[in-house]
Amino acid sequence: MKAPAVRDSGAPSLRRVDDYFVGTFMAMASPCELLLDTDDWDDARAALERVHGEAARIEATFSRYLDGNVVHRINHSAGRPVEVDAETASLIDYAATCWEASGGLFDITSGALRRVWKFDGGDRVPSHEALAATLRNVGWHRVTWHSPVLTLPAGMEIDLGGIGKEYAVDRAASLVAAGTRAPFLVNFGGDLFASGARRGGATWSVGIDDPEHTGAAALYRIDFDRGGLATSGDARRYVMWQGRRLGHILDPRTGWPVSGAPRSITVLATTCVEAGTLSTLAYLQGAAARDFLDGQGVRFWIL
Amino acid sequence: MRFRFAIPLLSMLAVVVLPFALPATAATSTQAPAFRLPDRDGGTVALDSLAAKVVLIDFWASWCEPCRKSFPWLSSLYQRYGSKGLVIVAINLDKSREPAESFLSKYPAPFRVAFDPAGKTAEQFHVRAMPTSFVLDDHRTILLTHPGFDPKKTDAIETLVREACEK
Amino acid sequence: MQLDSAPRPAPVRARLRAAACLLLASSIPGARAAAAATTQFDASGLLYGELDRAKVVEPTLRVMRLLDNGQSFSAGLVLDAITGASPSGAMPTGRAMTTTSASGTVTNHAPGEIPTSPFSDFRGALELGWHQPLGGIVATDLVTHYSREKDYQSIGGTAALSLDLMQRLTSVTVGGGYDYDNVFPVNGVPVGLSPVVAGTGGPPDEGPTNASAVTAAAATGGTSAAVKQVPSAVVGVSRILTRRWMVSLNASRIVQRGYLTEPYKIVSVIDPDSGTTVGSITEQRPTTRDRRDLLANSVYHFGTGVFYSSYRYYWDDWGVRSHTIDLKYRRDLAEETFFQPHVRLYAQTAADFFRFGVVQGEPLPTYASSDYRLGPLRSVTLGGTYGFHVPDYPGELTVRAEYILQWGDGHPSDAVGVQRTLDLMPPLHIATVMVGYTRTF
Amino acid sequence: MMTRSRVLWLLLLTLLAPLVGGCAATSVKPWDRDLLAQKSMRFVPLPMESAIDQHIYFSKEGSMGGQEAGGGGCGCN
Repeated sequence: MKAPAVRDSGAPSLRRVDDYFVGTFMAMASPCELLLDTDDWDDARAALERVHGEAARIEATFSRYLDGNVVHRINHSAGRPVEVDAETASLIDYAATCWEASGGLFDITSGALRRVWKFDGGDRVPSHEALAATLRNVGWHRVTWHSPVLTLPAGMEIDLGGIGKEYAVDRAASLVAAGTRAPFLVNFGGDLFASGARRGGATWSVGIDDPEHTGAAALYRIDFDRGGLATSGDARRYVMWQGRRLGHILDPRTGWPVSGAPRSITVLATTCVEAGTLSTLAYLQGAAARDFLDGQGVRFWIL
Repeated sequence: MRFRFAIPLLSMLAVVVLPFALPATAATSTQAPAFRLPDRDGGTVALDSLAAKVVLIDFWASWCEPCRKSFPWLSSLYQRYGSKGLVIVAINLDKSREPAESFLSKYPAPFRVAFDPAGKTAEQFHVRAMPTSFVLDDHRTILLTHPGFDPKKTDAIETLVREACEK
Repeated sequence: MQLDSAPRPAPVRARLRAAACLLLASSIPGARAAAAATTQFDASGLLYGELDRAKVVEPTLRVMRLLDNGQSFSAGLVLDAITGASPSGAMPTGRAMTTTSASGTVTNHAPGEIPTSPFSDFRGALELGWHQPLGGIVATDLVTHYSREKDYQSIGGTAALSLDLMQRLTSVTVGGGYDYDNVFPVNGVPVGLSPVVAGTGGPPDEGPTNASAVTAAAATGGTSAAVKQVPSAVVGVSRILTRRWMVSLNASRIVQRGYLTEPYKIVSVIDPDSGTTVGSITEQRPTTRDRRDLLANSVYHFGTGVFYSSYRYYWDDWGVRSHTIDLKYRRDLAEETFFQPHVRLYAQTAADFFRFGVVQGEPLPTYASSDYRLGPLRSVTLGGTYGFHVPDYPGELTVRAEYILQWGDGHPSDAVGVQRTLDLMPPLHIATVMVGYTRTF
Repeated sequence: MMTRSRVLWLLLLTLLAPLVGGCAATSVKPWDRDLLAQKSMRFVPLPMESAIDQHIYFSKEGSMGGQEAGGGGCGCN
């Protein structure tokens, strides 16, 4: 699992498609786009600048691949308390609530397990001893959190990747909404937020691509006008073990990828952050994912 | 030319003003009426099943202008005391669900939201202005009634909530 | 209390949505800061045209700043550019004729046409307003205005106190106003009922003047300006009757004192036998006018639209009585657009001293005016407003088009000679188009 | 003249009393004011239009008065 290539800092590009604008750029190692249903070029240019700026800011602030940001400071605090800013504190508060609500399944300290797993499609799995040693550095219950001061025991690390991208989508969406009345859709690598029905009243239509990457057209289309959409699954990062395909989402209590989990889960909720957490929690239920989502009163699609 | 016009005018005014100028009597501290109302997720919110040291009930509606100012404050109050025993129930009095949901998408509500389109609960609580919030202690007695939303009064409410949470 | 089945444990989603909301609300500065103060900007433009008479272009700008403690300040600017012809008061006669207006302008007219004299004027008016709520139920409104045109200046103000009662179901408003106006006619203040002789001069921009017009100022007795003072009072009660219906009753009284005559209007002198005009004299009106009106207003919400209806009864001590019925129905269409048709019916009786002319040789009355606006006037207005909003552009736009027809009883019983065959108050067709733009930010 | 306006004022008073006092004091609850809160539910919903109308009719007819006290301020009538 190598760090992403040199971050592509190319300027975002804006083009006209039918009767709306599409702005695209690279961020958070994913293709990002903004669809804005307006005829006003300046409006679209301004909105794209805001979305690109916010995506870059959040990536720089919370990506654990970059040195010098707050996550880096936390992960190299060697047990000393670290005071964090308000935005990081609210993200950690959110993660703590998710940990409690999921009975420990959703855990931002499970990042340490990445040291022993390589999800490159190969068949290597960690030895029992290596896994046991790593698990001693995993578990939110080991962390002391009295906002805004976080104390991480030495050897542990946090990864806000599970929330960061969806959070960036919602943040970018609110900045666009503040600047224009036009309906829009923000899409960061499959995590989306749509602000409302298009001008003619039509809904946004999103294709869920085939996790097998056979290049077939989108497996199915989701039509929705307002809300956050997020997908969890082993679409791109997985290992093949004893003929079974294991996704990159790990159960922090066992250290193993979740067993019996469906290929991919997509959830529609009020915000992208909520949709992302629900789809991750559903994935962590493994085979019980469908029952879990049935009880949440949200639209979802399971492959 | 004297204003002969003025005499009938003043008498008309008297007819209107006098009988109604007496201020309503302040409500004595009473027990809050129980309620069970539908919430946003198909479940229900019942006053007596709320495990909380202090409950803040806020009656609001999507068309009420001051409610737009009170929601951000209610969110920040909940953010500070939600984990210390404060439960906020925002009872919506819109006639239908749609305007309320579009309000909630613009003004986020991290606290509980319940719906009372017929206004039965508002009637039982003798709500006189929109919005009106009530602070209840753990025995559900009304400690404070705050008709309308006056930013100057929020500190008094916050201290009351903090004391109730620390009890 | 019978315990019903334990309610289903709140699904994880409810807690997640709340937590996600908290995360997004707390970190987005925009969502947290409630809008402290709002500013509303209003602009409108009026195009007003009378069939072959006056044309008016009136742009208006208004800015209102609302502070969060309920106080608001407003400033408004109205500009009027008026050109065209205004009826001088002279009577039509059977043959082509020339008339000289009190300001000395001579114009020629086809037979039977209402004689008018050309004029142009430019007026600017500035208005400042201040609204101050005192506690929950009382509020005060102060408005001052200054307006100036070529021959008229007005400065004044109004103050009103409003009181909300019975949980704001009833509100009472009491107000008063005072205006101090200066009138400085182009050629000085004409002496009332004095003969108007064709003049040579005439105000520079008064339009083409024919040869041999004698300035009428000579007959003015030398006063160049006059004063008009207007105290006024209003009291109103409004009441919310049901969830859909509110009504109000307002009574106002306006007392005008000072120079109330129209300096440029004249009264024709009629030959007792032929009925043709043989000359003209300046008009003369009383120096006080005590004007009162009662206005009943109702607003009813039908769910898909709102019905506005009002009736006004006006009366004054000049003998003018009028009824006004105004009906509007605002039909809400798709998203933030509406159409509002409008009908207005108006009828007034003539002032006691209104007359179509004075017969030569008869003793002059103390007051006389042929200004058709003091005559037996009827008018109907038909119009509609369309309100809409341009996508991607903030603010609301309204476009209104209206047609006003004015007519009157132009066949008085005491008409003389040829006048009996003419309609002394022929109909007047007026069209107005108004565009309005409102934006709050 | 005097008796006539006196009669008018008596009529006004009798008309007003039931309007204000008679109806049930709290027939419209605070939460029933959703329609009343709309911008269109005002006696003067489009102030710019009515200001212009007042000016037009003040200068084209013999009457005046209505919504606001005072007015006038132009040599047009």
